[in-house]
Amino acid sequence: ARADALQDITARGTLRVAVPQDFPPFGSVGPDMAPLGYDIDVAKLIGAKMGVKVELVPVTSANRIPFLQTNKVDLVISSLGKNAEREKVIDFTDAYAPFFNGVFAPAGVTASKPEELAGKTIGVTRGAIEDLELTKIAPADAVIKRYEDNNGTISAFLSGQVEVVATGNVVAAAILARNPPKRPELKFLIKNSPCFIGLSKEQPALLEKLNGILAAAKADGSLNAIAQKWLSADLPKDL
Amino acid sequence: MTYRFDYSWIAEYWPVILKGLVTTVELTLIGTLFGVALGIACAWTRSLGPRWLRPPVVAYVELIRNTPFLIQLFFIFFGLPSLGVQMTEFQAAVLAMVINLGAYSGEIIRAGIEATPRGQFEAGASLAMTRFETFRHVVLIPALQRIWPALSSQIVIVMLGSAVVSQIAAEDITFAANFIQSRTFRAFESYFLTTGLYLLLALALRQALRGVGRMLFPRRAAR
Amino acid sequence: MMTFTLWDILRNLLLAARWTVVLSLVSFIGGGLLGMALLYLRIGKARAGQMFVQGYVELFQGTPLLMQLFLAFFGLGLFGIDVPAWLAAGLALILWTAAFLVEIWRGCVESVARGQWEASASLGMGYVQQMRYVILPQAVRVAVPPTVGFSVQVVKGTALTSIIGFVELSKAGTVVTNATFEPFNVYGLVALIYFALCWPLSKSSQILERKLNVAHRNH
Amino acid sequence: MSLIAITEVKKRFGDVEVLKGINLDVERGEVVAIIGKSGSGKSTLLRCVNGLEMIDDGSIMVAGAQLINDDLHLKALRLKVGMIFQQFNLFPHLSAGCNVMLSQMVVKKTPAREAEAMARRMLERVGLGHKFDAYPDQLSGGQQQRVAIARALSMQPMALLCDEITSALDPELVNEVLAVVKELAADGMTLMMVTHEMRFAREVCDRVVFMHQGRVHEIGPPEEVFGNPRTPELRQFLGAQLVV
Amino acid sequence: MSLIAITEVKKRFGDVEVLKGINLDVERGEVVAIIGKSGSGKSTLLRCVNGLEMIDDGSIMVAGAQLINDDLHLKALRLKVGMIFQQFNLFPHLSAGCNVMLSQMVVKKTPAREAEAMARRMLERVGLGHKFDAYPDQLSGGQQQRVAIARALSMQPMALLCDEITSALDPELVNEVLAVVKELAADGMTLMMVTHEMRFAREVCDRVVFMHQGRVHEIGPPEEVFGNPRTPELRQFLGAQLVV
Ligand SMILES: Nc1ncnc2c1ncn2[C@@H]1O[C@H](COP(=O)(O)OP(=O)(O)OP(=O)(O)O)[C@@H](O)[C@H]1O
Ligand SMILES: Nc1ncnc2c1ncn2[C@@H]1O[C@H](COP(=O)(O)OP(=O)(O)OP(=O)(O)O)[C@@H](O)[C@H]1O
Ligand SMILES: [Mg+2]
Ligand SMILES: [Mg+2]
Repeated sequence: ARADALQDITARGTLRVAVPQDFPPFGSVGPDMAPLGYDIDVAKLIGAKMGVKVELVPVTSANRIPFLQTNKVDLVISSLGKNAEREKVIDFTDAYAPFFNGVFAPAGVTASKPEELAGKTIGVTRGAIEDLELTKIAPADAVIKRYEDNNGTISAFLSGQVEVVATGNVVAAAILARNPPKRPELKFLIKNSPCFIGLSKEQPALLEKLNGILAAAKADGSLNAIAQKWLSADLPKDL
Repeated sequence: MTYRFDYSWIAEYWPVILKGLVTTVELTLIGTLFGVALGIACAWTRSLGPRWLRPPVVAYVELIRNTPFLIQLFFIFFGLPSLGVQMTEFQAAVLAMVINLGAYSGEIIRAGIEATPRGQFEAGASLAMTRFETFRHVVLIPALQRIWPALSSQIVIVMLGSAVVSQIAAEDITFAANFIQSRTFRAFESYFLTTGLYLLLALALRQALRGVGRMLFPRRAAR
Repeated sequence: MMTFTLWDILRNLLLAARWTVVLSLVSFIGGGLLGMALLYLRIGKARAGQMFVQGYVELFQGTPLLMQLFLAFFGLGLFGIDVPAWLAAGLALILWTAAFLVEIWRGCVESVARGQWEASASLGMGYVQQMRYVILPQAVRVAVPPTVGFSVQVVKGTALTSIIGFVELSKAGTVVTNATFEPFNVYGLVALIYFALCWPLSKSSQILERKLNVAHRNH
Repeated sequence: MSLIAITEVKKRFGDVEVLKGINLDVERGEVVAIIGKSGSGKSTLLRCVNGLEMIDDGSIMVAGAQLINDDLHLKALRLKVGMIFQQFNLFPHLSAGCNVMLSQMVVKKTPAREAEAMARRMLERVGLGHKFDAYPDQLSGGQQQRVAIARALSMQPMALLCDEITSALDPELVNEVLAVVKELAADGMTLMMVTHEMRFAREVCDRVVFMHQGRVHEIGPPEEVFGNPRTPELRQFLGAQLVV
Repeated sequence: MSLIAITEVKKRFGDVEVLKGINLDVERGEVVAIIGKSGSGKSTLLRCVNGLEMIDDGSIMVAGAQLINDDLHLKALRLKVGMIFQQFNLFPHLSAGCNVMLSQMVVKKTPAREAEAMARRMLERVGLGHKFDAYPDQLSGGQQQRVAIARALSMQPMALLCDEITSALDPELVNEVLAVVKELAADGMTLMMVTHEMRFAREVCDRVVFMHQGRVHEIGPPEEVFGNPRTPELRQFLGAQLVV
């Protein structure tokens, strides 16, 4: 195991955080190409509470965990869901955002349950929770196309290369908000998989510190403000 | 170094790798076949074909040679659908490779054609062959022979360049590497293994092309 | 919430293209320097040096640049070396560029007539002096057009760094595509910017080749 | 009617007029030698007759048909008139046999079997029956030139144009090629040949044409042209030749 | 003591023994012509003396020092013996003057000013004083070869090796080069020259060496070798030469 990560961060004075830039509303870019979104605001919140500068590192779903493994970042705040495989290689804090994975498709497509995906082409982002879950539940003759990042997945859906996508409800909502040529509608939910902050294994000090910050932010409503800003909804009580 | 190499995942994931290998080989074979054919057509147009056809061919060649393969691929897969042209990722990948190799091999083959002695054209003509017949039966094979080494290198370069087709979810070797990496989090091992595969593939391809050369051109190159 | 005008798209792409240019320059200059060092070994007398460079070239020309980028990016991290995307990108591109340049340049050195070696030897020059005063000045002349021509490959090679997350022109293209849903326009513009960067290089390589060849015929 | 009728033919390259009005009729079965200094337009004349160069003025008729510059007419012309070059111009990637078969199959659509039979016959005729499978780079210059002759003959032309066909050969190989040409002449083939072999021209040809500065300067039977040259130009030209 | 002493020198390329035991002594100030058929090993012999090829057996002594294959000894040797090649091998990127200056400055560390003075003197000596700034591609073959001679002379060698230095020249340029060599000989320079110019060899040389199949087959003063060849090989060789 590495030396104490929390000390490193404090000594360095900067917190390196992996954030998405292809995953609205958690992370995307504005016309000035600066990252913005839920995850970015959470990263800034944590930085502020720790009293260090935040260095945002744009990552994709596929490479965010290798970023952490190879110590290119201190934290992954990148709408990361928790599952058994991931828990083997990294540690998670408490949840910081709600997230539902769903299967989406334009109005004309019937896919109200996994069985109805048979024969359909579904786009997902490689390595995302929905990839892992969908792979388990999809029927054998459903074709899953796995794209490198959400940009690819969204482009593939919008350009008609796939007829169905599996992604987060909020992502679909963000696409809808931009009034695209193809409108993704929710067909069914795959999993309720709230987002967690990922960090290197065996860093109890850092883990404790982060959980403390999150608990405080939940208590004082600052996390709820972020949720209101990006998801237009309150945080669920059970988060 | 604290990292321990772990290759235990191979037992579970080797079919993914095998499938990727097959896809890469298929892409390369089809891409090479049609790419070289397109290259021959371009070379013919530029050095012997009708004059009005030359500017569009020059434009095509220059455009392809001066933009990255990745962008060509994105343009075909994500861009063309907005014009109503829809294709699978495999088709898009093949098309991108054909277009790419077509431009490069066209330039290489043209050099071979232009090095053909004038006497060969005249001999063909004096035997009552048309310009095209002369090209097809007299000029082409020796021209290909002249530039075969350069063409072979270009084909290997295109094969290696095909690694980026995983970006549009074509399931080639690189896709396999990325896929395994996203499941096992064994980034280094999977990239290391697939890089080795590419190296072997490149060596094998070069040997194969040398063999094809020997088959197509049994005679040593004539001046 | 955010709307992109065509100008926004172009502006962002152009801003990102700066990184493409910087990365190209770094790769080309770094690759050139490394290539020279390798060339020194390759055409030197030590057998081990020659074999090393041959192996190096085989390795870097025989594997995809993309894989080299992945390995530089994720691989070095495992050895405890912290490699940011720009460093991994630069490093992989430099190694890759050097592998091609050293082969191009070796061909140029070997294209210098044998008689030049013999004449300079018979005047009492040592190996280093022959290289320095007789062979290299002639090889450089031959080397300029293909080297400039190869710089186009370097510029295009930088596009692959987008895949390890380096935000240059290609990456900006995908990001902007997702913010605008206009892939046709965005990738069209991206292609045009690359073309504007590369075409002058290709063209000048062709012109140089013609010029230097004509001059050469007088010898 | 003459087989080849050349009337007032003019040809210029850029500013230079290379043929300045050539008149020459070649009868069926006639053997005509064309001699003259380098640059006098000999090759250009032959190339015009074969349609490799387009004439600027005048007319060329072969077997009654006018030479017109379009693909169809050119093809018809070249089926009537074969040409053999100084540099052999064999196809390096094909064996001797295939060199002879190719144009038959491509142009005349002759079936492979027949084309092969013809190729064997023609190679036999030039004394190379045993070299059917040899490639050009395995043959001596003289053998290559004989294959070229067989190749031209396999198209069954009415006339053959030969442009210095022995000039690229080592001295000891010249005779084997000339012997073949001599036999062709004896068999009644119409021949127009540019040559520097004065002895051969004297022996084999029916008429000799002396070209000078783009014109037919003197013309007549060999005894006359060689024995009794009328113009000082011809005398000077013949004087410069070593063997007459 | 001889300036150049060649004893039992053998040299093989792969399986082929090209020099089969050469013995030859050249005295100070002597001019030796080497003649013989193509492939008889003449060039190889000269190249061995200059250390461009390593000998397999025997010894070569120049001015009393043994030829040993290491950089230091080779350099010392080449300072004593200059060589001039058939293909001139001027450095195309340097002017005539710089061609002559380069090795002085690089090898002997002569200051530029002195090297330049020497270069002007040497170019003057070969009749090219006015071509100091001309580049090789602006010079005729004969002029290039004379620059090559000046370049070799500028290193002040004790002997010059010349390998068919006029063979690549047009006939009208041969004499201007030979005239320079003749003058060198008259000035007392030691010369070993492979040549096909029999008349020149006869006129200028002290001794003629006839090489045949890797051996010194005959050797003697020119009158003897040319006038009274003792072996049939030499007689045949001389017979094949047009001008003796
Ligand atoms: N394609 C061409 N373009 C320009 N000038 C040409 C061309 N072909 C021939 N000429 C010129 O036309 C003149 C006649 O050439 P031609 O080859 O007919 O002479 P020739 O009598 O065959 O000479 P030779 O005995 O050297 O073959 C020459 O001055 C030549 O330079
Ligand atoms: N580097 C080499 N490798 C192999 N064989 C060689 C080499 N150099 C020369 N030879 C062979 O050695 C033999 C003698 O060559 P050399 O050049 O000394 O002959 P030469 O007498 O100078 O002939 P020429 O008059 O043609 O110059 C030839 O058969 C030649 O093919
Ligand atoms: Mg001619
Ligand atoms: Mg020699």
